[in-house]
Amino acid sequence: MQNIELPLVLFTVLSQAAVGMALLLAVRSCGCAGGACATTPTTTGTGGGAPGSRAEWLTATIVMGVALLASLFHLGHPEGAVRTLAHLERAWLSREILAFGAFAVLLAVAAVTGKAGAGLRGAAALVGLAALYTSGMTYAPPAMPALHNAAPLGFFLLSALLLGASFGSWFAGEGSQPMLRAVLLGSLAAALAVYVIVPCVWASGGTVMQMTARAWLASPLYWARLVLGIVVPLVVMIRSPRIPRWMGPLVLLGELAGRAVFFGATVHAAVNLGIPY
Amino acid sequence: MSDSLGAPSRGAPSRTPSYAMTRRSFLKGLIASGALATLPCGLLTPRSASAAPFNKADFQIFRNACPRNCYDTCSIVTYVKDGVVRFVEGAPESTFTAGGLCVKGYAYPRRVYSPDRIKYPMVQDGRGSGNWRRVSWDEAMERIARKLLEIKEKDGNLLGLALTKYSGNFGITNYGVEGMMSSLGYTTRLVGTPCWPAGIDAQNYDLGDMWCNDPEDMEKSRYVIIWGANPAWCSVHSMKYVYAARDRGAKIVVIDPVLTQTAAKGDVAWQPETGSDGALALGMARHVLDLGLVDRDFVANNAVGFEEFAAYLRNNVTVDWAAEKSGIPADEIRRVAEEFATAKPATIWIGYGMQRHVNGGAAVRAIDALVAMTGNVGKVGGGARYGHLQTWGFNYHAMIQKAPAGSTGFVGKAGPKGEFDVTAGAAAAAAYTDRALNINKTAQELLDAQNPPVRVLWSSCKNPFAQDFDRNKLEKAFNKLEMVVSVEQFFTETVRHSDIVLPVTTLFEEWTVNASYWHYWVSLNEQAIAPLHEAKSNIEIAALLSKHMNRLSPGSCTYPQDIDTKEWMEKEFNKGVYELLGISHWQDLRKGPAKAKMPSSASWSDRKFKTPSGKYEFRSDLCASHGHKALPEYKEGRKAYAPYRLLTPHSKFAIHSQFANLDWMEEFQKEPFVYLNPALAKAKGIADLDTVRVFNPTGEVKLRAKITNTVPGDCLLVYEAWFRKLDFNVQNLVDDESADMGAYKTGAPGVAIHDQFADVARA
Amino acid sequence: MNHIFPTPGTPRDACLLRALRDLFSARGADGLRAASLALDACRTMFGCSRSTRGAPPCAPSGPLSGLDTIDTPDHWRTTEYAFNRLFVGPMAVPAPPYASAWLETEPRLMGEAAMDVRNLYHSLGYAVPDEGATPDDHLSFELDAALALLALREAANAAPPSSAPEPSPSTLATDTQEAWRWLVAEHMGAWVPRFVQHALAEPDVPPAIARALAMLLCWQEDAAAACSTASIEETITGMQGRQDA
Amino acid sequence: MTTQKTSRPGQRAFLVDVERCIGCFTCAMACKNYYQQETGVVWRQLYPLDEAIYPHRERAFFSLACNHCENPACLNACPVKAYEKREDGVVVHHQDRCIGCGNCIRSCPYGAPRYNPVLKKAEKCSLCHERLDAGEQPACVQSCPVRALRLVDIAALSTADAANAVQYPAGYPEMPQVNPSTRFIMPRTPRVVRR
Repeated sequence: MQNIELPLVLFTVLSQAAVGMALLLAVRSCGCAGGACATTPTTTGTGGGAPGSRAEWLTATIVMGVALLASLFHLGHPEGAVRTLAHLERAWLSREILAFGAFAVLLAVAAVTGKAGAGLRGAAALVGLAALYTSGMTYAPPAMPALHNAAPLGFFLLSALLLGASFGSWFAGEGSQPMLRAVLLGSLAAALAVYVIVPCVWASGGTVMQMTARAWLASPLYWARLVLGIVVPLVVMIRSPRIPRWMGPLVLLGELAGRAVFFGATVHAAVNLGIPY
Repeated sequence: MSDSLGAPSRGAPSRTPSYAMTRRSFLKGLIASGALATLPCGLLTPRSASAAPFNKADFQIFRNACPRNCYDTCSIVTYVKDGVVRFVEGAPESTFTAGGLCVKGYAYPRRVYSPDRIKYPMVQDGRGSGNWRRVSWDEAMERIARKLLEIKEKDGNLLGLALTKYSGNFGITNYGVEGMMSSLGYTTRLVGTPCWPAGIDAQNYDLGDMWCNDPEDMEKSRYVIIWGANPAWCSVHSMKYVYAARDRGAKIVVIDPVLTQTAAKGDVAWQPETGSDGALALGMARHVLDLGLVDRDFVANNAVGFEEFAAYLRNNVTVDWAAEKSGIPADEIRRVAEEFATAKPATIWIGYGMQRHVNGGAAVRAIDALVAMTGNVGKVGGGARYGHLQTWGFNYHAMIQKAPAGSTGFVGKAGPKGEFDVTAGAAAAAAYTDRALNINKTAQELLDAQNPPVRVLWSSCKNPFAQDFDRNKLEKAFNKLEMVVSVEQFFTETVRHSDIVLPVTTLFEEWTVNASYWHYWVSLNEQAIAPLHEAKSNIEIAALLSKHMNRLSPGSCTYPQDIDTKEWMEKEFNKGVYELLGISHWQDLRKGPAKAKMPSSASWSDRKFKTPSGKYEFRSDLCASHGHKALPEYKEGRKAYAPYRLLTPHSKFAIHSQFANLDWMEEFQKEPFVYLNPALAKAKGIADLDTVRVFNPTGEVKLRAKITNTVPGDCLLVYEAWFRKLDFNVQNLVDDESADMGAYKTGAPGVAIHDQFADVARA
Repeated sequence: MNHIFPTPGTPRDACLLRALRDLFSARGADGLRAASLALDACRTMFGCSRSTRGAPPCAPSGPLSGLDTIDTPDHWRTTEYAFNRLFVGPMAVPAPPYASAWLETEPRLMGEAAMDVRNLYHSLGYAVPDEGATPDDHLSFELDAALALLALREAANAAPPSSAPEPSPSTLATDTQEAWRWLVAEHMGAWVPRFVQHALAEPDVPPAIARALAMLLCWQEDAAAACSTASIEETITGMQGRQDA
Repeated sequence: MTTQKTSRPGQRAFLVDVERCIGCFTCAMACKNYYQQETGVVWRQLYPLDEAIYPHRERAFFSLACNHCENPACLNACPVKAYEKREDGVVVHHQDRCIGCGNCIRSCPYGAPRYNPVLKKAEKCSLCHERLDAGEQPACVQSCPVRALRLVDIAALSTADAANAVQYPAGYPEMPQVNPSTRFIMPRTPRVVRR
């Protein structure tokens, strides 16, 4: 199994967490019609007002910042990082950097101003989604038949929802908790299906896909991801009426493990040159 | 290396006048030199893919030649910048080298500049102790000289000094090592060759000399049998002629117990019982005889003893017998025999591998006979191709030195000291001679030599621990020696067992000239760079030794004491060489290698053979007088002494113990393997890449196994090599059993390298 | 012990450089002994505190520790054997004292690194003895060049502006400073630390050699730190990259 | 610096004649010899064909470097435009622009770009474009002792080559979206007569 690309693991997972938070924040705010949220102090106790306390925006900003920082460690020459915007016309990586850059700025603005209007919330959510899409494309290289499809986008979207919901619940008012719980439950169920089915699909694909399937199933990280990050949370959530505070870290752990498999165990087409493809 | 920058700065800079030295000139220097310009990233300049357009004018270009023991002896073009070899190419002027080298030749830059290279003369306090001291050349030579004078004093002669040298460097001037010995007096020589002697004798009995067609005319063959050779690995430049022949409709038959890379490229690949080649050739001969496809004109007018041979075939050989001996079905033998006899011209390339047997010489004679009786000897595109020394007619000025007045030595008959010994005739006449020990039994001979025993061993162009047989016995033999001097480039096992090591130049660091024993090109080898560190060429070492010998005991060494490798290279040329090559002066070779102007690309085209009868000798009385059969009769092989046959041929990544130790080569060949047939692996419960022990009474090696159907079920295949980081040596497994022939032309019989047996088990 | 914060150019550096140069080019036991004693003398004279604040002192422990108490021929002969095993041969050595062996993309001699220092030597009006045969980037030659630049800097700084011939001493000063910075910080900084680490990582390195290696590293680090400026910070990080590789 | 555009027609490509190839590794070493590549960085490598493709182990090889694809994954993936596709189809990697993000390495299905751990950048075969521009053959092509590795213009293949050459032999990933330019001639097997 090749190197797990830790910087990329951190960058993708954390950036998706930030996107998830922004996304669900926007969704919540739609669910706040009639000032339902106003009457319910947010758990962080920073007064009422529209969903998305300064604390929440700040957290998202910091998470996104850490993600971007982590991505630098992936470069042989970090000093050249700014030049990654040079190839927007073709390279999804350039577009990804641009999109997440913009997303980070929006988060920062919201965090600084403290209260983000519907416009800003919507913008953040949309740009975040766009950024998520660029990630989905960037990490679907032709060299990896198992991933050269919509799978990465699907994985990333699920990660965003899982992380967004579980961390969002730290800040969301009571009014939004049921909705977040529903989102989390739903995406956990979806994730369970996806992470079980996808390897099976690969196993019935070409040589390299089959090798990938074997590599994933053979990796303890995959099972950690499945059990810690999906099964346990699912069981818990089915019982519990609201998202426990420790759910965030748990899901995050699962996501990190899962992403490590994603980067570390996926087989590159070039490893079996000369062998039936 | 001096302890400070060269003049003018010695000692403390603050005191150096040079700093009062014209600041202007310094500034010119400091600013102009470009050093400052390169400062910001003098080191970090990336080797960008968008390099400046390639321009030959940016380089000094030199002519070199690969001096290794290889058919191809490539003509090299060396690109030098700032006095550093930047890269090498094959010379386009040689139609044989044709602009390309091989995987080994392209690794040469790593060899010259390897940090592992031996840099200085060094002395080991306690052989094998690893306690080495750096000494000056003078100190090293004085030690050796004193030791030589001491043993000369003690024994009354220098027979206590033995030379072991073979094919580590075939540059002609390197025969100066033999010359150094002669110039000291009569010494002990490890004579013979582990490589190809049985076949040399066989061809000398049959034809009067070993003389093959120009390999480049193989493309004119209508039928090519490659018998016990693997050119796809060991003579890559010859393959284009094999392909050319096939492109023109010839059939390619490869006969080898292993399905080699060459076999994989043939039309037909025979995998006979190892060592059954003689039976196979005789079976084919019998079928040719039965079909009446014998070239009557040739056997009647240009050969002697054919009728006796024919009678032998009728009475003692059948195709079915050959089939039973070789495992090749009778109708296969008949088919190929008929095709071979009817295709004109047809040729057989007789490999060196197939004669490394106790019956190897006999087998080569049988194959010669098959080629001869079908009228393919002396034909363009025909011939029994083995090798030749037609282009080796140099002066051997470096080699031919006379013993100091009053030297005494060995009294008794003197044979040749190897296939390249041009002094053989002269030596026979002299009152005293050198003492000859069989190089193929080095260990035993060193142990047995008496009055005097061998006290000092000089090893050059050779790595005995990697190449001599029965390594464990060799270690015992070395323990008996009083002094071991090895002349080397890398820290081999032999150096570890030496008292003194002397760093020797690479091909880029000396002048010499190189010829091939296969093709007909001769290449100049220019000195392209200064010798690194303190390396000296073999003849410079000889001169320095002579200086010290004569200083300590005037007249004790006749070797010139002041030598310029270029002048000595020039001294090797003569009118004959110039005429053969069609050049007027050696300088012409700077324009590129030259090819010998032969009357025909075919050897023996005039049918004038060098045998006693002047004809091709199916019956050789000379051969009989040497204790062999007069006719090319079948000779039984060696009896197995372990369950599986062990083959230890050449790898494509190395020549003997050279090249596999280079870091670049490790990219492509990290470790040795033993290759096993799936059936054998199954029987032994060995899985692919398992680590196994290969062992026999001689010793054992540990390595990983690769399972492949290219190796027969009763064989273990391990390629020989020396790896810098691994304790691996096939000579742990190979004993010193002699081949049948070789003594006649090379002074000692060959060695049955492929008549070895061993067992294997999971480690 | 006397706490001094020597800046490059002080007698301390010259003393160290000379001793280290002679030690790493020693041909045998006697050379090693002489150079090693000279090195100890420098340490006694100038102490071994670091000019880089906060950096731990070089000496294994205490200012005078590790001075050779034993001074027998045998002791130095053993040191010589070990020295050869580490730096000379004939076997493949763990720590070849050539820049190219560390800076070349692959271990080899006579690489670009050698050409770079050759340029510097030439610009100084010097060359290694029989250039082309002896790799220019042997540690001792580089230390020798450092010595030269050291002296040159003093000369430059000393030179009174008035008596300045063309070009002005300021140019000389900056050129020399730049050359010094390149050599000690950029070039040697790129390989000396790794060279020292590898050598010290070997089993039973004799005390004399261990001390010399430590002193070498300290000198190089201090000298580099002393002339480090924002401009070269990144170069150094670039170098760090190489060192990790 | 950038390479001067050349106005050669068609796509320059390697033709790998596996039938002639003797797996001698000369081409791979010639590449290291010319570019002095560091340990672990190999622009051209030989890949033995699996016994399912050729029945004898390590007796037939693909000699592969960069395939100079029509639609290069490396070029498309590179965020800093370190890759350039010349008019003659050669895909050049400008290492001075590379920041070592590794995206090309992840993207190329044929493993052509390699990570240089010393320079912390990617690098790959650029078909010796600087030699081509000087009228020389690529180092590997010039080195091949059996002319098993040739430089061809796939727009103008000889009829023989056109007849025998395949783009996606077994053992070579089929990637129409990048459309590799390398062409292969597959090996025959001898009639083996065993005991």
